[in-house]
Amino acid sequence: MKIDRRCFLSLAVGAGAGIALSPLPWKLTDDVSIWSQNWPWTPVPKRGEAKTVHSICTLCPGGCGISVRKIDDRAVKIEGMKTHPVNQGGICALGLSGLQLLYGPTRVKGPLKRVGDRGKGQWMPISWDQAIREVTEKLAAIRKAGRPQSVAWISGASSNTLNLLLDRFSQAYGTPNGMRLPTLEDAYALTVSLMNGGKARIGFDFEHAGYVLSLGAGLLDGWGSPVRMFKANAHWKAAGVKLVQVEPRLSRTAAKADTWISVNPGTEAALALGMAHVILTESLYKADFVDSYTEGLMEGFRNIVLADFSPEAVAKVTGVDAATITMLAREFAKAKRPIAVCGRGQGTLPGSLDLFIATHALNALVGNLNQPGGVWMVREEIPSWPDVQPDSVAKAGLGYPRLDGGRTPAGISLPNRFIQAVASGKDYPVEALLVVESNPLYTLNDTALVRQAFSKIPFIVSFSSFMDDTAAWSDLILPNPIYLERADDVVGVSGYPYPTIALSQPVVKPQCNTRPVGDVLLQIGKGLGDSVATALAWKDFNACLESSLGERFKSLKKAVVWVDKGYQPAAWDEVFATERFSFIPKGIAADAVLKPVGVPGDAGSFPLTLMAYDTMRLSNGYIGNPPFLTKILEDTVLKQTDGLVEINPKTAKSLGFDEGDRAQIETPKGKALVKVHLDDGIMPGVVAMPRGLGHEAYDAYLAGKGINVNNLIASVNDPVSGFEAAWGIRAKLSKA
Amino acid sequence: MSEHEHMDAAPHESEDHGSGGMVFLFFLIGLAASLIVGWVIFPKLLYSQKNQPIDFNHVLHNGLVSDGCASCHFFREDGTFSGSPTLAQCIDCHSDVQGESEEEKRFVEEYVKKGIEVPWLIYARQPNCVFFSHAAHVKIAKMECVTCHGEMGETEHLRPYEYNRITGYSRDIWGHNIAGIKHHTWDRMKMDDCSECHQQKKDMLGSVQTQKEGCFVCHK
Amino acid sequence: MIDAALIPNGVKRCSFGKFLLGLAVVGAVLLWGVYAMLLCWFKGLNQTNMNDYYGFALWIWADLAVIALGGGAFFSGFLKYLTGKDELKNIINYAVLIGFICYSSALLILAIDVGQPLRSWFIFWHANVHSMLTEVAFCLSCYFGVLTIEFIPLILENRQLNKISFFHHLAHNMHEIMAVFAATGAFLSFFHQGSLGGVSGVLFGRPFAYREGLFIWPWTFFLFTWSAAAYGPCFTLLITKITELISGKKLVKDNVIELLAKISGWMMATYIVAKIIDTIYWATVTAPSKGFLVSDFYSNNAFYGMWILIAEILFGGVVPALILITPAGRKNPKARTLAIVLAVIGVCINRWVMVLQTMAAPVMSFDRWALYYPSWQEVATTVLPVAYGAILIMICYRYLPIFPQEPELNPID
Amino acid sequence: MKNEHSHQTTKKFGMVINLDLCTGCGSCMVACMAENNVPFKPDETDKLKSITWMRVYRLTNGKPFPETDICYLPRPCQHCEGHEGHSPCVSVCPATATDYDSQTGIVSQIYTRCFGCRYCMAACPYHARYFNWYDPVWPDGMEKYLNPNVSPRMRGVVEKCSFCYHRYQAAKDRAYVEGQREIAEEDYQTACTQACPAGAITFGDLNNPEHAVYKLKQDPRAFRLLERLGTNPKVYYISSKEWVRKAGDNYLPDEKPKK
Repeated sequence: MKIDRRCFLSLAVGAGAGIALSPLPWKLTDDVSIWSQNWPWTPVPKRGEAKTVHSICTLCPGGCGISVRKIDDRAVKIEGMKTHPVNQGGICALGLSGLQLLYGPTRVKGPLKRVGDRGKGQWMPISWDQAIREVTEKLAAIRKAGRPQSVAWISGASSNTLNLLLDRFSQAYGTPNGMRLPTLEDAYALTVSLMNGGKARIGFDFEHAGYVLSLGAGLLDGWGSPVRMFKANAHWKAAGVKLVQVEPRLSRTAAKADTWISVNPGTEAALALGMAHVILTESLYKADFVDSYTEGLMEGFRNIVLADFSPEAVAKVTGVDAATITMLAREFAKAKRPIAVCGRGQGTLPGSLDLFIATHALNALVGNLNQPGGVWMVREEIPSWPDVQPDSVAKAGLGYPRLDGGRTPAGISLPNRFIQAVASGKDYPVEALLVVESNPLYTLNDTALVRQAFSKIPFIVSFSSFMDDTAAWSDLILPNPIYLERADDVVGVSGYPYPTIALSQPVVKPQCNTRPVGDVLLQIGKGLGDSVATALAWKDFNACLESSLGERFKSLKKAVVWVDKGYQPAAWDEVFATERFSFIPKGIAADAVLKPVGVPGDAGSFPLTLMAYDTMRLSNGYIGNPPFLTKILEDTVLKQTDGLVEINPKTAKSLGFDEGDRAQIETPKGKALVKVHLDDGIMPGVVAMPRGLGHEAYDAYLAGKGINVNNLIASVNDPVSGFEAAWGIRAKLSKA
Repeated sequence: MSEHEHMDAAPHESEDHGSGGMVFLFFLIGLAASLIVGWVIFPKLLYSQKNQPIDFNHVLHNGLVSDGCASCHFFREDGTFSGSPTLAQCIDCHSDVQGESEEEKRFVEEYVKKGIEVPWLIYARQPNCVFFSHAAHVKIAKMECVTCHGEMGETEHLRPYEYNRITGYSRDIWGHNIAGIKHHTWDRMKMDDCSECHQQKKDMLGSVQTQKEGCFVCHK
Repeated sequence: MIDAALIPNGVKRCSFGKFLLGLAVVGAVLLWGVYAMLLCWFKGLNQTNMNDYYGFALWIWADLAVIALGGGAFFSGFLKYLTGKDELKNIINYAVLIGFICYSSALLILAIDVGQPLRSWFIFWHANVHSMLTEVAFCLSCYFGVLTIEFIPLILENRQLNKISFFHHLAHNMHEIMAVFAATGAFLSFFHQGSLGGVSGVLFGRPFAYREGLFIWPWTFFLFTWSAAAYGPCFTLLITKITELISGKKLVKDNVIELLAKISGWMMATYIVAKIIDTIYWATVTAPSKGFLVSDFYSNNAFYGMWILIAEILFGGVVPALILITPAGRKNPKARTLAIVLAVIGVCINRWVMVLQTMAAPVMSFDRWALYYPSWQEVATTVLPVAYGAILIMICYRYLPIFPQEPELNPID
Repeated sequence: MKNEHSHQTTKKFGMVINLDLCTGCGSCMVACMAENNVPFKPDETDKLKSITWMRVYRLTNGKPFPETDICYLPRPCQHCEGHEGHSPCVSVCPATATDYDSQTGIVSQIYTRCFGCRYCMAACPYHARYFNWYDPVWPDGMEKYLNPNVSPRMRGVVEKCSFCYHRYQAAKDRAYVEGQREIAEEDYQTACTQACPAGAITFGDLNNPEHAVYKLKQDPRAFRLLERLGTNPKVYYISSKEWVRKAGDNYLPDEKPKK
């Protein structure tokens, strides 16, 4: 008996047999595959009790109601609030992405103090006490030195009460330089006060209109209250209401319109006046309104229109043939309840006054003001606060003219002129700037100039919730909770004809170490003492809200929104009896008010025209584009980190460009590397880039993607209103 | 499959006989050893144990509540099942220490007072890919809790929670018998055990591929 | 030579050092492939250039191609054992070896190609009988088993192993029943070669690939089997030729080569006729019924032009077939080799087109052509089997009596 | 499970999308991603590697400026019925990871069964199926918003639109505790339908005359994508533009679409 090779062989065979007969290999195979089904690095959402919290979305002026689905204390989904009259359950892509802002990586987790040079991104976390102390001491010092006017603030806040509080603060502190970023709302408010007379918000009764003429307004690209506009459009399609879009580019609005009038860029006003010409000569205008409630028609308006805006003349300017203009004019004038509307793209910038005057004049000609299915004057009545009693220092400060030349304190702000003034260093210097819910370093035209102005301001405080371009350039960040974590009131909905007051309230507890701007402002006020402390004597911002909303405050906490659906705009003889409707605003030379704003740059060295356009898939304001929105951007707009510029194939061919070619776009304001995208939907000779890309700050999901078109566009002041009136700039495209 | 077969090259049979027994013995040794490894040692290695954060006496509580299991494990209004209770439910009675049980004392001090939810280990927790509707089974099919959860209500202590080291599954899913043999309906809760029942819903077998119920009925 | 004892009787081999050097060179390529393979397994398929339009790409093509080329094994086996073409005994060992390499490679590539290799056994456990891929998986693995069984006796022929009586007899007995395996192999091959054709043929959502057919089997099912039988032997001949060139020896007598070439030629001729009929029917009946002109599939893109169809059918089918069925053609070594090379390219193009052009051609009228190029990881993992095959051939050629005629053709004086 | 749901009628859930109303705003895409835990990467500009169960295509009539016209077309999974439930993708899946449920008409995808062979993607002419080329990664903290009713997918498997089946499950559970068996039309709506600000999407049971989709699908302007392939989809489109309806399928130069 000896142990040989074969013994070990059989030992192995036995072992093999035994293993095969045991669960080991089979269970193991199964378990390993189950492991691959439950990889520990793939997250498993926690289960829990579901509930829904209603609030208001304040990411844009749309004022939609939202219903946030929660699992225990996590918000898991934002949906449109079914019972909200404005959006009726619908919701836009940005609103849906809100939770990515809430839980996103760009949040500023707590108060930060800059160390190292500006914009270098080196920060030191500090306590709230220190943060507030530093601001208070700075402001106190400036005030003590008797230069309160050298403190300025820029606010993009949608919260009515917060803006009132800011105004109140500047009055009590003594600075005329409070700045709210103006939009088409302000341009329209000005138009209304100039033509209708009186102070009012403009509202469009689109749901009852019979014909809609949009002069460059991106009605379906985010204009006004986007979801409401989508619903209105759906209604138009069902009711056979005609939508005419006047625009050089086949925007989504143009694509959905029944007629797309491709007009030369910047000549929409001319087209409107050309139509007015036809309406006047063919006396298609609404006589009973025009004759009895208007003035200045015969004199100024008619003369100019008849003299300079014959269809033929307008055809030359606009590139739209005279016949079409005449046809449009007749259609418009003969239609039931026609509405003419303007405000380029989303109307995030106010734009030139002539277009607003011309557009509003059309509405007046057909007498569709304060009529069902027309253009309304709307007012929200809210209790006013007792006046501020400025002390001597404040009085002195308020005595100074505003740097932007605008009216003090709360009238119209002209940040474009403010920036120009600060940059030029004329007038008096700005020693401190408070930036509230806005990103001027990104959203204002000619960002280079903005940067230059900012570099002259020694102390910049940002209240941003995110590390945005401006926050990254500031000295101190006092992060505000975002709209889902705080209470705010929203008074009025952009373009909505019914008085609306809504209360946005916290749906989750704050995710970061943040404090509402309002609270911080009140604390600073207390710290400053004097008339500031007395003027800002509320215990916290909620108390402010309560005092500015009055008894509505409680009911809104439950209902979220109050809408006066029964609202009737004032009748003609109420509005225009004493102060009549004026086609040409009093005290302004007729030719001046109807003169189009030119486009900077000479056609010789810059043969093309660059236009910035707005899209629902790009948030272009204070809110940076969330990952979901960037994900659904077409690859014809953004490819890797390259921004694409839209160009007509004809033009591209003449310049020797093919789809996707690299190019350098140059304007009088700067140059940038881009790729070209050939698109038949854009007028030859025009190139377009979207607003909302090219951020320098934010996170890996947004930073450094594409080009900020505002870098390339010059700031142009409207000669009459002083508003930012730039709609484009001359440009050239060269191989790169 | 080469064709040229040189039989002559064949070597002679090995001379030494009798080692056949030896060979067989070695075979048996190998067989026995590996069987032990596979059936005894492997399961020990595969599963690990955890104790519940707090012991719990189902019998005791069952005696005090009116509505049996449903008093603490109830349906929410939206049709979802609440599962194991949260502090909110316990707090009514246990805001302060009731009896002299050490465990209860610990519960009140470490969880109730601090307001921390008890991280119960769920024996019957199905993996995340499974959608299980308690409503469909309890309300519609009128099934007893026991059918799947066993005699949980009869226990005075919580048994240790066993889980698979590789998959992280509770052992109750594969069953405590390593061979997966089951004597009661609740011994095992793998997919086949569910389909045993689901197979009987003749008019619900909609899946064109499997002639069973649609996969989405139980999967998410 | 240190390994002299292992080298078969009556043949001469290069020095062991030279052999090792060769192994090292090919081994380096192999390691490169293994590295890429590990990348794909651990980092996932994002290592490839595949995308949602190219769910199937280089790898699936490689699979289809090697299996078609490996078809030489089953078909030669079929010819020798079932139709009694006895001369083929002189090349069948090599055919089996090549087949074994091709099929093991295919399985390896599949294991890399799936997104969840650890679950790939679901294809057997949760098999869906409607899926062509299920059929492929089953027949493929079964036939691979058969090939292994056919391959074992060959290994046992090694001089040392053969001294062990157990192995000796095992080998001997296996030879006795080899016909059974050959038959099984032929049967299985018919189905998996066919089902591989079915894989794209059944895609009724993809008019470029879709073919009508017989019962559940689209015409591509039969075309693939036929083409594998036709082109497989050519690959065997090609590799034999290459081996002869490298070893600098004549290893198989011309009559054997010519016989296989002739059979392959006639198979090819019949296949290409069928293929042409199929193409015409598809172009004039099937595709138009879905709203497509055949030109839609060959235009408006940078790569897939009519040329590829011509290359496949004319130069990859008609020409080699004509050369091989004419005695003059197949007897002329140059012409024969040309035909063989063309044929191998031809069948590869066919498999390429059936996989990748199917993915590339848009179906929705508003969709666009999607072109793709493989990432280096894909290339490396595709080269991996080639290197592995080369190494296996080197070892087998050195230590096993693969070519029965070698001693006779190359006597050692 | 003992008692038979004999009264249960088989459903056939489907969609009708009115392209005249769709503005291409992208709400449906985002609503879907937010509802179904669809991951995102820092760079999503490679649209061939970007998971969007719902994808909005941009169709153009190919005419030069200013005759150019565009139309946006949202494309969820079409939940093809094919011939007797043999939809293109379902019939090819080797591991039965996807199936056609004749009870609901929904094509399911079971991520834990799928082993990532991608044959179904090759089979789908609509490109409605997406492969997880990467591990899904949410920036730190963002996994908080994940929906527990939908299981996140792991790398290496195929995923696609499920018609928000989990919402159907939830609706049934709610009905069950209320002692109901059947659910109402509004109780089960997909995330995209609910979100669409234009109200362009209508969802419901195509078999049920009470449901809006039942009437809408009979609209003379209604069509389905690639009907000629025999995929027999359950998503209908409505467009008053002839060129759009023609773009919905393939036609030989001399052919005209029926509608």
